[in-house]
Amino acid sequence: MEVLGHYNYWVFAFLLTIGLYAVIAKPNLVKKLLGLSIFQAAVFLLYISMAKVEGGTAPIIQGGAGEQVYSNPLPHVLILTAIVVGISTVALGLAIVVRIREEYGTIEEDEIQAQDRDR
Amino acid sequence: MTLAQQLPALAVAVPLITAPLAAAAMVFHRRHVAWLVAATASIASLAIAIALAAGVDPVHGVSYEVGSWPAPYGIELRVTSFSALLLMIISGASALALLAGKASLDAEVTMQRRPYFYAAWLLAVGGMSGIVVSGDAFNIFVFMEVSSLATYILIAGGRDPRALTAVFKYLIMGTLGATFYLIGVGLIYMMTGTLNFADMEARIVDVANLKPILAAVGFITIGLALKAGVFPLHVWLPNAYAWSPHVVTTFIAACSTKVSLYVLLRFDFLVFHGSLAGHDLQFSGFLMPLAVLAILVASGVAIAEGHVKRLLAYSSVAQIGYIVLGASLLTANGLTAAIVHFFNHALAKGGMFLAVACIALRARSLRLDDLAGIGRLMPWTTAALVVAALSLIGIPGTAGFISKWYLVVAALDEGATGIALVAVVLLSSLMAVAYVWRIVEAAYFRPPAGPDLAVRDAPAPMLAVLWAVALANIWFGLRPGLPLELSRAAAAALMRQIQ
Amino acid sequence: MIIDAISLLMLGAGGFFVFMGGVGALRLPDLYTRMHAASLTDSLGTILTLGGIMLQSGWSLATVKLATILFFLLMTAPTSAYALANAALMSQGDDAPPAPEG
Amino acid sequence: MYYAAAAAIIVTMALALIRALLGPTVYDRVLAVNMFTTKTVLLVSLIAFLSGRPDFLDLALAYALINFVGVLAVLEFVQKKRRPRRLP
Amino acid sequence: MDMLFGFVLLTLLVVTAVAVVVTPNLFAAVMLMSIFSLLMAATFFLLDAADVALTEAAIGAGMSTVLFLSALGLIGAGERKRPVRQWLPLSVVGITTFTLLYATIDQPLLGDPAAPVHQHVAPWYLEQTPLLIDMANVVTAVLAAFRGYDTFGEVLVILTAGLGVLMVLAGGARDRPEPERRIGATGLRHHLIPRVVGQLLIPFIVLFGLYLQFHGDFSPGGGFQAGAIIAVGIVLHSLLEGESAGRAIVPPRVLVGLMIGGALLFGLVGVAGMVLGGNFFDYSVLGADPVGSQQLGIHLVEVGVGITVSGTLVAAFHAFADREPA
Repeated sequence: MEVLGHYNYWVFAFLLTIGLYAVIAKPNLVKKLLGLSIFQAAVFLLYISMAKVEGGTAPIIQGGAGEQVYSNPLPHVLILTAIVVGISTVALGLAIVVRIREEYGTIEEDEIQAQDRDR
Repeated sequence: MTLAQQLPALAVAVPLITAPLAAAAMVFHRRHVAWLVAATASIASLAIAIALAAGVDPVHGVSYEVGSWPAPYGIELRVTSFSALLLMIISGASALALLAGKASLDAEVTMQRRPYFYAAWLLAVGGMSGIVVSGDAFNIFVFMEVSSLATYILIAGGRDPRALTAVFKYLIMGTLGATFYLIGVGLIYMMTGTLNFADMEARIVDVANLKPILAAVGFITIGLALKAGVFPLHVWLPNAYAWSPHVVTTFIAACSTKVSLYVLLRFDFLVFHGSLAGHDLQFSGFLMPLAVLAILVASGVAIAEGHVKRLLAYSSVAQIGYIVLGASLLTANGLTAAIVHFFNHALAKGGMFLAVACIALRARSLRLDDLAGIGRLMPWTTAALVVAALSLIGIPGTAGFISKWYLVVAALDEGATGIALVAVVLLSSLMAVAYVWRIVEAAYFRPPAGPDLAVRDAPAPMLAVLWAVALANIWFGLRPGLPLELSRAAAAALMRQIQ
Repeated sequence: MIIDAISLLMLGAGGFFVFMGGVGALRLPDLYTRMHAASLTDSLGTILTLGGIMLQSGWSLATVKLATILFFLLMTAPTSAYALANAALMSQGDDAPPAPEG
Repeated sequence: MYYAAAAAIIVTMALALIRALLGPTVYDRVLAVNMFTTKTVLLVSLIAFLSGRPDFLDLALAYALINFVGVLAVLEFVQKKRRPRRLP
Repeated sequence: MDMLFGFVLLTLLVVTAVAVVVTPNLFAAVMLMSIFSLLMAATFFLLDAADVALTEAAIGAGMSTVLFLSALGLIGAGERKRPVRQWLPLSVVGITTFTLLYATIDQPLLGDPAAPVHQHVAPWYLEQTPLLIDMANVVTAVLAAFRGYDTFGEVLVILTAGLGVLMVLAGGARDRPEPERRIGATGLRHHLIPRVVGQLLIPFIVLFGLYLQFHGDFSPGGGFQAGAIIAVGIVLHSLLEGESAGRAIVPPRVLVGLMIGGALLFGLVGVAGMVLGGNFFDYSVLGADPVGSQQLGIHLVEVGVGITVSGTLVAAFHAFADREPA
């Protein structure tokens, strides 16, 4: 268990990497947005992992339970917030992609750039 | 609570609560009201900002507990001289751009879009104000998202399809930057258990040299540099500035990147610098070379650029370099130069973009070739453009001179490197003369393209605001007064960790 | 005691059917046979698993919620399966398996 | 036995994931997602029961609902792609 | 044992993420993304974050998939394969990963009760919430009261995104007159069984949303989750009966009104605190009893959140679904 105590953080690092790679390297705009979602989800994992307490339970206080341990509520609140930021960004991005597709007829970055140069 | 005590909250609340009202113009079929709401709210914000700037305690700033919860548990607002200065820049740019730009915006933003557009404008103002008054690291992230999303909408609000690709790139890079910032804040929170700046400052000392904190410094710096358009992370900036509606360019060029720079300076100086050993290296080994490169490379690109707005956008990248350069000297004079340049650059570049917006009303396109003889067709507009440009170059007697003067003075304290930096500043000023000259040359020394063009200046309201800004460039060059005082106080506050 | 035994048995059987469904969905040769395996075992596995938990939790709010979940799943799972099969069938007109996406 | 059932469910989730990766048709993937959600519902119910917090069953309920809408959205998407764009 | 499940789920998560990026078909990628969200939600659940798991399921797996699909309906699902410059992305990504792995060296282990995050600030929330606010769900208390100002910002983010989607998709090249636009969007009207079952379920979905909204102080739930679930219910109606029917029950103008109204409600509760002599977002001055006032404030604010979230998500869905493919 000691060895795997950082497993969540390793997964966070890899997910972040995968998402970042898609955002930077993929020319397809929708793929970029999917990568961005993965990228953001990785950060959610970072926060939620640090909130966990061994033997704890969700921070909803049960009456009279005595010495119950609860996980840290603050990162949960922050991530609730961040999830909403994520979908807002994605929704706006999708709307822009739809308009780009209408104007340019493609959603591949290099083809769009080629057209932009001609304008 | 008296009204004066409520001012920090009002600076955020006024634009944010009027924003939904501007959008409500759509629901009630009163689309033309939206501009009025936005302009009124911006002027109110400007009044609040000036009141705050006049009343702020230069040493400790003003603290405000949102929800009356004590500091590390609730969210604290903290207005310092630095934030007051930025509040003035934000609300001032917004108010002037809206007052001047109605004609230009009417031409570029369709009636159907206007309620959304002006709501987004106010959300951008409110979001940026929220960032600069906040004393909580996560709260800054939230308002960064409000202002970024609103800015994307503003940029995409016009008719130019190229704005769509520009804004998509900005959206991707902006979100990456914000998420990097969030990772950094998460790592700091993980090691200190707090999100409040003051608390963080106190607690980070114990864990200062653990690896998550070092990684956090990297992520926060890179993330904010990305959002601030610091070279070489500026690739989203030129197109986003160039293809957005012209008045929007005026507004965002004056304040949006500066807000991210503000957060960067605040984090670096207050949270990291006092506690991390070897943090100097980040400035001398990393940010200063980047700043020098930014100044030289971006000015060079600007000289070769054929489109006025892209030219000015690259000039902005160079000017961001000046700010970073001043900060990276790590002296009170250097910081004063950097901070006063926030204000002076906003005046000069805002004025120039506003003049460009006027020209765009009449000219066929904004390529330099199409601007031939515009100085004779729009004499008043072009003259104001030239005044603002002189300030950008840093001619004595203009606002731009003040910041360059402080920068040179600060650099001369540095010995041999300082001489080299002064040389860079002088060289880049010459380069600024070169790219400004290209505009002047096209405007005054080439014959107008068509014979049938009549002399038609911009509409009177635009011209009035434009000239007010141009004269402000001279006024603040002769009597730097309030901005300089605020900058000095802000620099002293930031330096307190170092001395 | 008997209830415990029954509940454990149901859970075990539920797990088994769920697993079989998974194997079926992976190994069977075409879409319709896979769908067949998945949707049938889905229903049975769900009934058994949730039923097993319900027996364990006795008469409580939890049981009511579990019953609601079961009800929802039993309503929606076959409907989704139907709609899916229908769409797949309509997409090519005859009974050949749908062509891989291009 | 609870853990055996939970393990079986997780293994099945992995199998469904493999099916989703392999395809080969759109419908195979939808089928896999559908299976996957059902398994998530079961898993969450089991864990909620095991950890003695029955109020978390709300979560399972939410998953069940959302899955259904997701599948219908997919169908609508497939239909929209097939439909003639405009009237002749 | 829970730990072990966690490891397996996380491993599946990585596999899914790789698959999302690698697969050339965008539709398949979106399907995989919905699996990714579900896995993420299950992981959050295992990590004791029930509220977050619910939100991720409702928003990530539910609405986000629906939005992606409706956008893909307009842009097509193919991704062209071509060689791209790889050295820059790979080096950026490599440095980032290295930094993050380097950072794990001094990080506290998962679940370590002695970690700094569990020593400062958080214990205060757990101790004081029952006294100051008297609410079982500490997440709701922190979200709506202690950090209510953040949540206000959040509602504005949603509002901004909603307005942005409406503005970006308003006008533009495809703005054709009404009757011509109506042709495509018939929904699933010809599928009898889904239609009947779906119509049967809609009231339950909305009811469940309301339960989450008003039961959020005792169990996982609150405005964000409730708003998303109710939005899912309304979207289901549009899917079944077609766009025009969907727009008939909640017209676009009403949706914009809801978006604005929710945000205004939230903001005005904050301003009420100022007017009544407290600070911005000070709920304690709303009534005579401070604890009761806090609860009143939280409920009002959560209702505002729910209204804005559901209005925005439905409006965004309509904005996409109502368009013709280019």
